[in-house]
Amino acid sequence: MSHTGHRDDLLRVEDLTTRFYTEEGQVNAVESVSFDVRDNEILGIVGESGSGKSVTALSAIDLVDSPGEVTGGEVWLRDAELAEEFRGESPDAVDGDFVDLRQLPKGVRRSLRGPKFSMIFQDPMSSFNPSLTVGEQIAEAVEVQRRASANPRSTRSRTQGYGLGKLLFDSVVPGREYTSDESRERAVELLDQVGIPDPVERAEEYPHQFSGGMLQRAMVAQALAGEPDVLFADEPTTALDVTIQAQILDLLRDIQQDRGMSVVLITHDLGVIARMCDRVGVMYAGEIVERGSLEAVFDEPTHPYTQGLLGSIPDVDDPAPRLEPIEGNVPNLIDSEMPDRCYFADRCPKAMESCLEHPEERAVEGEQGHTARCVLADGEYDPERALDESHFEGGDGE
Amino acid sequence: MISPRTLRSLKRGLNRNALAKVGIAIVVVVLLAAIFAPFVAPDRPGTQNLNESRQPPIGFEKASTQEVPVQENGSVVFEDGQIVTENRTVYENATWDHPLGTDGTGRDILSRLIYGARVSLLVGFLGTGLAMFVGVTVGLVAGYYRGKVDDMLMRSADVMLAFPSIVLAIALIGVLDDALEQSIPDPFVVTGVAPAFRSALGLPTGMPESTVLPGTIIVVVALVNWVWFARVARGEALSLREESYVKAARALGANDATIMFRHVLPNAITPILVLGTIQIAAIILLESSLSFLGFSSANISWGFDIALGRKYQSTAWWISAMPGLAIVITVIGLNLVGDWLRDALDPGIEGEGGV
Amino acid sequence: MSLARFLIKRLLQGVFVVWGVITIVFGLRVIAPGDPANVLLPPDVNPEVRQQVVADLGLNEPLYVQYWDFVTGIAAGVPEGLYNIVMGQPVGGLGLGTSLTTGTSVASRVGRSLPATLELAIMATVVAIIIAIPLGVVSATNRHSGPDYGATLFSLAGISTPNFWLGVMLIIVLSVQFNLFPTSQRAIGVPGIFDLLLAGQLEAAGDGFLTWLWYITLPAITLGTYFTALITRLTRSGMLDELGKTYVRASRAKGLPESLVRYKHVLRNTLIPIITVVGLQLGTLVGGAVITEFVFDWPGLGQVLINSINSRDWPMVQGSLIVISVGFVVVNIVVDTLYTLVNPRVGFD
Amino acid sequence: MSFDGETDDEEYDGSLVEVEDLEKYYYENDTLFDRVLGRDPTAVRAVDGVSFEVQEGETLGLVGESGCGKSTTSETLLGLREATGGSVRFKGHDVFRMTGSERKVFRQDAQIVFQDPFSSLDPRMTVGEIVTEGLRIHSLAGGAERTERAKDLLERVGLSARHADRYPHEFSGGQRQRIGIARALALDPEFVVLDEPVSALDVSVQAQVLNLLEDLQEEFGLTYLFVAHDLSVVRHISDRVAVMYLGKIVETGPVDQIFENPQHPYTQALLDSVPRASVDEYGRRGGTLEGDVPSPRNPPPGCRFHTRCPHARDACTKELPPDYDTGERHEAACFRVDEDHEYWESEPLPHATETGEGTSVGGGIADSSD
Repeated sequence: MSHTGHRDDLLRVEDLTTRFYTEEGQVNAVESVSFDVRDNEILGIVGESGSGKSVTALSAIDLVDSPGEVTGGEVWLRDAELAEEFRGESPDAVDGDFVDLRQLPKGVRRSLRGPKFSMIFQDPMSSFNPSLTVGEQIAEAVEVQRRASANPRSTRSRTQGYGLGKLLFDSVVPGREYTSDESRERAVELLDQVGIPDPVERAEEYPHQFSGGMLQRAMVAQALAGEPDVLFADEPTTALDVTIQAQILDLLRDIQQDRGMSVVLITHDLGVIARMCDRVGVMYAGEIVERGSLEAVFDEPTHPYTQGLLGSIPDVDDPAPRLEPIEGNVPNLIDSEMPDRCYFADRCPKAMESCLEHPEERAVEGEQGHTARCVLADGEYDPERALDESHFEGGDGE
Repeated sequence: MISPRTLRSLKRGLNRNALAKVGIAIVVVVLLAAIFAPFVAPDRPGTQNLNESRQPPIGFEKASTQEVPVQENGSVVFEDGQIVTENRTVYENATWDHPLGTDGTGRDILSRLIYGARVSLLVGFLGTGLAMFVGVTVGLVAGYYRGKVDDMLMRSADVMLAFPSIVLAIALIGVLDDALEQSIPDPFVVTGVAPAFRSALGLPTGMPESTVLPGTIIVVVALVNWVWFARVARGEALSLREESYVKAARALGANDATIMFRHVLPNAITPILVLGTIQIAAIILLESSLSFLGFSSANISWGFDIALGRKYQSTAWWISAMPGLAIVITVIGLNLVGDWLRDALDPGIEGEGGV
Repeated sequence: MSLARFLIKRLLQGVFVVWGVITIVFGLRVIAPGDPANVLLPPDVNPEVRQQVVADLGLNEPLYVQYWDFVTGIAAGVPEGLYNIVMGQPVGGLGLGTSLTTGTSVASRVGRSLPATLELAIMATVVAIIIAIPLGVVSATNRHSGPDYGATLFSLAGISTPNFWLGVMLIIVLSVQFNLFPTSQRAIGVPGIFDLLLAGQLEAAGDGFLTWLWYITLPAITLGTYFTALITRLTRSGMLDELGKTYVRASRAKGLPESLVRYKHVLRNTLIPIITVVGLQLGTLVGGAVITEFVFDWPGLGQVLINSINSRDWPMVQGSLIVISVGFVVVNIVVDTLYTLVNPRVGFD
Repeated sequence: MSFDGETDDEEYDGSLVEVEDLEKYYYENDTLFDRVLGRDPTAVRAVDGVSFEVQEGETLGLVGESGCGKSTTSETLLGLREATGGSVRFKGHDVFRMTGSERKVFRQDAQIVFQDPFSSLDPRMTVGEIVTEGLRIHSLAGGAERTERAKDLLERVGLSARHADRYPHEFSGGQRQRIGIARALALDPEFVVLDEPVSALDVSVQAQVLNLLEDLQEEFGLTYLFVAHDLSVVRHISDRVAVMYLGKIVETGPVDQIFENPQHPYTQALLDSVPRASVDEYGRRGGTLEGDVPSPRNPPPGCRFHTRCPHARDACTKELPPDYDTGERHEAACFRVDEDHEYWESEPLPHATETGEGTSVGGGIADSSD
């Protein structure tokens, strides 16, 4: 399994595929998605609701629970120690310093959450346990790492030396045994680092006593507890007002630069992408349809869907032009109803016969690292061979 | 009223879990038995027949010691003019014309169960219906108008809740006695359809002309349980009035009454119906408890039969056991249907309702 | 302090509910058919004696006066009773009047029978919570497994079984067939643990404990089954509900071990709402106690209530109803306060 | 529809909708028992004295962050919530003191479209019934005619006639908003309140609905009050804009003035925070404002923005700045507009970062973009 990659790649995801087995049928939420995250970089994943961008992140760090399941693909992480540890046991899971996490046991993948990966979510209010103080929950994240580094073997034990009986007792009487004093002090430090005023008092308060912005900062603090290499941020500012959003984006920028950490920023807001990201992946119907540097994707959008997206956003500095929306609706990803043509063909103004077979990811001419899953990447639009509207009339479109 | 989406989620819920199918099967069987009692019951529920008393159900035999004349090589032994007898345990086994055995006075238990189902289901459905009507009206008004109206209505509901339902029921029955007792003629028997059917099959005819319906219990049960409906209806009204389509209707100029009956009630019906099924089950338990304590005026009812059977607890356990099983199976059926409705339609009302 | 204000507010609501209870109880007697005095008088008594008795009972006064005396009697009696208890003197009449059939004061008769009911109710609750919570948790955490199906079926049967029938069958099977347990009434000789504890004779309570336990097992199972089944169902569905929430996914994202997520986070948030439902369902428990006492001839307040209804002994009926309901209101206030204490989201204001 | 039965377009002076000092307070803990405990109910002042007008055929954008009271304003304006104070005049008639028949006419002339596509349509009614409910309430059209009307309303908003007997759950978010718009058009109103109509939609669907709203305005000569928090959407669709903060309007004016030459520091901060979808946005820091929006239960004294304003000074905490006129119907409630106000002499507050240079600071942002 050798493949070309940028020399300072940290995480390479290849053909990641996730299925949800619901009553309505099998939903193909993520369809052989590939992307890579480099050191000290912010990678943007943009897409509308239902495009599978959140599920992609959850799949990468193994947080998809039933009825969802990651059914295919590899997640290569550059980690020399881990590679060393598993080179003997499962040789084909190791390639140089990279290890395919999908082939490692579940306990190992869980132990990576914290020190290697962490994640922040869209709605801070529902991402904290309402009946525990914020300080306690952050101290927990610190404690997990403290116990893990104390004895690596036990990271994969079920209760990490914190007996079930104690847990049951603790669930009734809100004791603090699990978190030690050091981790509570560290939690206050983290609250301070993310710019929360008088952190000592705020640590003793409950989530409902925080404003949206403050609680999002607390969530960032919690995510930094394990000094992660890659921070996944799933729509971190969507639920916030624009002035608070600006504060949080600045915070993420500062933290990423101070700690040289990589961030995967998932959002539907192209403005946020433009302000924060070095490289971008555009997702539609469970697939990455275009991938490249910010300049490449914003200035020379190749895939018609990316062009459509950029065309349908009102510009705060220039009200004049009428918007050119993308007609039709997003497909519902139910496997039985998904055609094997390009998923965007029925809405694409430049659909041609060649779009009837499923397009591969192609490099865009003259653009290193800029790819698109469309024939136009390295081909010309030929009006004679265009498909007219009637071709897709069968569907229940507009 | 029921939108296709509700039907679809009901169907999907049905074929997804087997328990729902079992529940519906039980409820249907019990309902049919209750409705067509005169055709289905093997014997007249009320007629006593002392020499067949305390017969065991199929598959069991009853040991009883009896005076039996001593016999030597075929002939009875006499001793100074008296037949010599001795006590020997005689095993009477069940017969098919009393599949579930007979009670203390020889009445067929299965027929009494079938007729008993009528009383229980009638009290269950009518009681729930009455409680639903009162409770939903009160709850909707309280939830929709909020403020003082809500405070006042809900405080009075709290007072009702202060009495455990069985305690309040007993007190009310003590007061009302059986002023509202009705006896409803049985259409099948009166029109002669049932007797003709039975005589054709050679089954004993002369089924009861009418069923005694404990009107008092229905009113009492409704008085006790309307509070649960009020609470659910109030909760629904409180949340539904904030929905945009209610505000849109107001913006279109609809008045309160139209909004309540065209928008709030239809959307509140689902959780109310789910609570309804659970309440029918709870009310059947309550009715059988009341008749067990001797507070029901119905002449045939499961609870009362269980009380009657207590005298024979050491000799004929089945007299009390069988009606109890009938209650448990019926209530399990109703609860399963309630769970199915709740899971398919509205998982919101866990923990409401109770005996 | 907002806790004090919350308590005052709840107590005020409680007083309002108690006033409502008293009014309903009084109303019950008024609409009852027949003349309440007949209980004392043989049908052929001559009119003057009837006049005299009616006057003594104050039944000749206009209704609102009777009502006023009744309410003020209780309003004065209860605080006075509390004061006596604090001072260790006999409790006194609490304004509940005297029993028509026995002539003794209603309060003392109710007071004597209350501990037996409390024993039953508390034993049933303890049994329920010890069995139901773990069962609910186990069945929620390993779904579609043996224990899950077992717990579901048990809880379904539990809430569908009328407790009087369960009691009767337990007697038939365990007492009559296998005579493991006493068939009925708590023998006079058997010490009421509660009475002894209340009276402070710890040592007597100690050695009488085993026989008491032997007698109370069947009634406690009869009363506790419905409650256990209900709490199992609530714990299971509450747990499943919480497990689907975002903060669980966020906790796992932190790398927390699954058992910590499940017990420290999820179980705690599952138990909080169950407290209120338990409070609400206590009514069913007390109701069940009345029936269980009837089945097992257990000398509790339920027995007193049923007998006094059958014998039309109105003061006793009124007294027992009021004590049961007021007790229920007090328990609900305690449960509400507990809920607010445990649940940081709900402040006291 | 005319109010008092005369000709259709009877004269009224002033603009179609005039809002004067509108107030809407919510009272907490004022149940029976709180009164008994002698606790006075605390007032949440969601809308605290708001005044603006909407000219006929115009689109007024009402913009502000969550909790500023813009949605409450729009609903109180239509009488869907009971106003605590102030007045609203529609075609010269006071909305809060209307007789039964006047109210009936007002309901036909003024309509509303809501934000959340999933709660704005009654799940129990078919789309045809939803769209023509107004006709049924005002008994304007009978059975067949009403179904006909339903069909062409659906066609007009870009759906097809055969959708009439479907149920809301069978439609996407964008389609549901179209149905909500069709419902609002059924009584052919003159004034439509659009309460964040596209905020819940994806970008591509948002553009479809915005184009539809613009076409309908042209075709039916509609007047819009467009409530939103997304500044680029507001700029695209509005003719005039009012910016709200914590229950009050801080700046009003023609759209180009507000976006090119913002006078109030809050408007400037808002414009500065918005991330632009273009490459030269990369790396720009937008977080000029500190802290969180204060709670409307006890708003800060004087100018409510002083706790977060980068130019805040002592004077700002003393009294509420009036609406200074800054040219062609452009007003801003900030002392900085008035050169000789004693604001310039008073001490900057501790959190104020920028020193006060020049009168209007707005120009900087706008002209940097090409």
